[in-house]
Amino acid sequence: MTSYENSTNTESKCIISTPGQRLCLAEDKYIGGVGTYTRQGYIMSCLAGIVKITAQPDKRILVEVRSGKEQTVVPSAGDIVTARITQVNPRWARCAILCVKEMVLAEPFRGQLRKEDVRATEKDRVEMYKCFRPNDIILARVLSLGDAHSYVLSTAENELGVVIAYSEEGTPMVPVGWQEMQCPKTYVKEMRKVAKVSPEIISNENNKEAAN
Amino acid sequence: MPVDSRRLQGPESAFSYTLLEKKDANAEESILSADLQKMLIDSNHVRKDKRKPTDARPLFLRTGIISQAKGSAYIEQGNTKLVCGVYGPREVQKKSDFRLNGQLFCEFKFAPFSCQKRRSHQQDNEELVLSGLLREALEAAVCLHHFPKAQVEVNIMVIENDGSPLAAALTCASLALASASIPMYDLVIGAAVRQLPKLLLLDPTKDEEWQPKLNHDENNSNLTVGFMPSMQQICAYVHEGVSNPEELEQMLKIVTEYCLKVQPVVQLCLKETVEKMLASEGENNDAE
Amino acid sequence: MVDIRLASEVPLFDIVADSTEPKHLVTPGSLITKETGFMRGHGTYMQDDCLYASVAGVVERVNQLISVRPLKSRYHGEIGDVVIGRITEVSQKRWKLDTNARLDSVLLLQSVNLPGGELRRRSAEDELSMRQYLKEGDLVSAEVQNIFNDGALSLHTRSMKYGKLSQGCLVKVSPSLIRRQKTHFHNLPCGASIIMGNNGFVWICPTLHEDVAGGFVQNLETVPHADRQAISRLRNCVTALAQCKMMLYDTSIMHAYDASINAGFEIKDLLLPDKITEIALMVRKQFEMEKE
Amino acid sequence: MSIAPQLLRGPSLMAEILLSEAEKAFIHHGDDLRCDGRTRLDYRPIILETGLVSNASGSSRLRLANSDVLVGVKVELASPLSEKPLEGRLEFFVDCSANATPEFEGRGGEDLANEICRFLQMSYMSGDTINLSELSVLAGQQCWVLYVDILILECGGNLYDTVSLAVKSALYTTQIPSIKVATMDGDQPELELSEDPYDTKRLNTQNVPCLVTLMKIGNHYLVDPTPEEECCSSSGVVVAVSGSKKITAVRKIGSGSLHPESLVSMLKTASEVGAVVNKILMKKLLEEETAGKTQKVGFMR
Repeated sequence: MTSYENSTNTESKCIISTPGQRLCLAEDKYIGGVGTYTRQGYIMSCLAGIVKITAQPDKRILVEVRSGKEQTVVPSAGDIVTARITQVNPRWARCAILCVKEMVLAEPFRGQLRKEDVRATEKDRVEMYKCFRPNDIILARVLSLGDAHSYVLSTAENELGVVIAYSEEGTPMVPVGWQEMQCPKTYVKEMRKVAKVSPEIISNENNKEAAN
Repeated sequence: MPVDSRRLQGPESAFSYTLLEKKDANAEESILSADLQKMLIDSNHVRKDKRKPTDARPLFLRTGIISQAKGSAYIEQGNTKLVCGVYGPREVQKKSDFRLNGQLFCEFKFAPFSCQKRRSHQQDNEELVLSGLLREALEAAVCLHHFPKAQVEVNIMVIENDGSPLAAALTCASLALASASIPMYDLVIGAAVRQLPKLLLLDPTKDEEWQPKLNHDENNSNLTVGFMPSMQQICAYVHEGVSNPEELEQMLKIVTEYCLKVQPVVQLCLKETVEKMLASEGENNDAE
Repeated sequence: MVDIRLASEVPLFDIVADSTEPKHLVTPGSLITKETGFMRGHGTYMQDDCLYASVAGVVERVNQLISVRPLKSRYHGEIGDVVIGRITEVSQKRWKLDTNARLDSVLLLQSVNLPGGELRRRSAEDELSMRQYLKEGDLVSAEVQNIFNDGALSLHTRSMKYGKLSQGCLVKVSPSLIRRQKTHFHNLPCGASIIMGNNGFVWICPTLHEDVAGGFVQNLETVPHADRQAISRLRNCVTALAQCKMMLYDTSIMHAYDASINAGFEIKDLLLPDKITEIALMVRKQFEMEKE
Repeated sequence: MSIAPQLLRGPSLMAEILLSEAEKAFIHHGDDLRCDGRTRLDYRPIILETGLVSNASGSSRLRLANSDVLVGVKVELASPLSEKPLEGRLEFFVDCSANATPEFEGRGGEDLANEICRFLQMSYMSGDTINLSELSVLAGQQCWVLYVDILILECGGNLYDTVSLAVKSALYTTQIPSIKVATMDGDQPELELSEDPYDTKRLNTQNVPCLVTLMKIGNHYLVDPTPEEECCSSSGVVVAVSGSKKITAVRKIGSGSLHPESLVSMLKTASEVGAVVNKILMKKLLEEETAGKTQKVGFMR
């Protein structure tokens, strides 16, 4: 790291950059990460935040800018998102995307889950009503940006699908297999495309629920 | 013009009493520029508010003025005061507005009491045009591809207008966007300059701003520029009045020089914002 | 630099067009025939056993089928036509294209040759990466494969000569001005290629080489100045002929091109109304001479 | 991350059209030879006719390639604005009718119309362009208001320039009736219209500005952009240039940005081009006037 412009508080360990500020030369040694862009051979900051420098395993140096606030996020292809089902019909389910990765969105984005993207195997035998009900909370992966209406989502992975669902009676159900969930009060079983959730994700989800 | 029935409308024939003020109205309409210059500046080249021609008014910036918004900023440039709030990125609702790139939505509004003449609650023509100028300027600075299919809203409310509102709005909006951590290629600094036949006045007040008047014998104009200091690019440029290209070049130079002086001020304000945020985060962590 | 002329100085373009009146012109509602035994074609309707026209145009008869060809219409596709279309939408398993037809035309994912040869299996990934092959705004040359019940055209590009178009210049003319020919792809001697889409979209580009066409790659290198000149001149010749309602095909375009060079016109001169009529007249004269 | 900001933006100026990357590249690489053979500073041919609308005090129709604009000026008496008792005024109204392009349907063209309108107003405001005190009839009480209605018949790019040329032509032909102020009994002044319908005066339009749009494409800029060229460009300037080569208003358009140096050079070029356009337009208007009553071509073609 050679040049900092106007970086007055070098003594206080962290360096704060502002948009348009030159961070360093865009050489082989440095990689521009989140919050940066490259222009005229320099890595520049595009956020107001703290400059974070981390050495990569391959000995290159990753330069990032992290703003104190939550990052500006919108869903992008490949992201895992948390969504609430809003509408189900035989061909697709509509949902409202609530979180992208770990970050809670201030406002939901619309998503669509097509029948053929519900699971990876036996795609033809999927019945939407036996997979999702309105108000279910699902984990899904963003396949593409889709069209003007919505993002295209997929649950065709073991770890993806319904994580929180309420029985008809209104209690949160417990998964009893990858296609069924059961109400702990009435013992009624309902069909769902259940996500195989590893323990740490569950705790995460609970936190999120609490936050909401 | 649709009338909002929920608001109290004044009678149509009402007009500002200031028009009745006894002034040399007739004289002012057709004064020569030499006289005009004398009105605005005394023999020692000092302006009415004790500034030199190339001095700007004191600048005051603050972020986080609106707690609900993603980012916000307040600017005070002399008596020109305005607030900017940034929301989003949120989903674009109308299908017809769909674009793969991110979009900006800007609203520029004068408070009804912000000018000498009362402003209407509805956006008037001038405000619409100012909104458009603001959007076009900020679009050049914001990394729109970071939020495809979504839009960021930028709202400007002018609380008090004492000249150069667009220039102040540009600086304020870029500060608000940066404090909302919306990725930007560069900050935008706004600045205005008034051209008198033989003199340039930086950062004009309302009285110093160019007004369309009759029979000026020489060139007279007003220029507002939005400048991205690190990229050395102009993202807004509005000129009204009569000038030669050479004069415009001179005006542009003065304005960009001023913008370069403002840049560190805005940067400092942003740094303080980030520091404050870090401090409060630290406290939260300690509490836990 | 600037050419302003008064409306009274501008010649009428239609003085050039063939002045022989077409034989059987009808307007909507005019009686075509009272005789029975004819089949009702496009642009006609039957009432009280009489056949009436429903559009303004020329009556055409093929055996027992009577139809009216409208004077001005959008592209009315036929199977096997060569068309040029612009992608307007990427949706599931298909692209939608603007081909100047009444409805958006469709290019199915299965009707294109994806890189990797004929035998390549189409996977779900292909469906998601459709935008990588063709995205909104891209131009393709294609052939009409099928016409759906609602009249929308289904296209295919399963031949090396069809596919994504690279650098060049698109001119839109009325489809009726394009003469049907054996081939609609021409490498012209002036150093440029032209694709005359039956739908009235004419594509002018640097000379196409057989081996490169048909892919999804766009060549973004700078086109040499000489090629550019040829393309610009051709473009202006095509618009000039189209403005004078002259039929467009390789010979007429080359005649116009040669005439404009022989007359010593600069390329931009061909935008001027008087030069346009002059060129059109010269082309007509050329044809008349060839006839004799 | 390293994409230049300019390449990421579409146009925001007017009716959007789609172009492929290759077509854009083709336009970008044009080396002072544009797709239609023009050099960077060439206009497309312009066709002009004035005096087509008999009920208007002045009118003109101007066609620049596919952009077609009809302007009618109506002269009316009104009381002057309280801020400016000694002046008449010009009121512009642009109508982007749905006939021009389907995208203007409903409120679609409103923003564009507003922008053009406001910019015209801006460029006509300074005292250098038109002498508004000529329009005063009776100080503080009566003045002429020129309603300039601009109808966009067809939209084929470069609307600013087309509209401004048409407006200037219409104002050139505008006839303002002679009016006399007869004082009755010393207190109530009365207006008396001249009985001779040919007793009219005309405005001095020598200095009325023409708008010159310069769009930046790559490292160069060009005048009179086609819709395709507008689509390739992210920024440009509209410059109002008066007959005396002075600049009376400037606005940056588009969502891109410009380097100060190129901006200055654009302003200089615009003022040169504007002066030439102004001169040729005035020459043609004079020519049409002196030719006297020729057959009007009108809309039948």
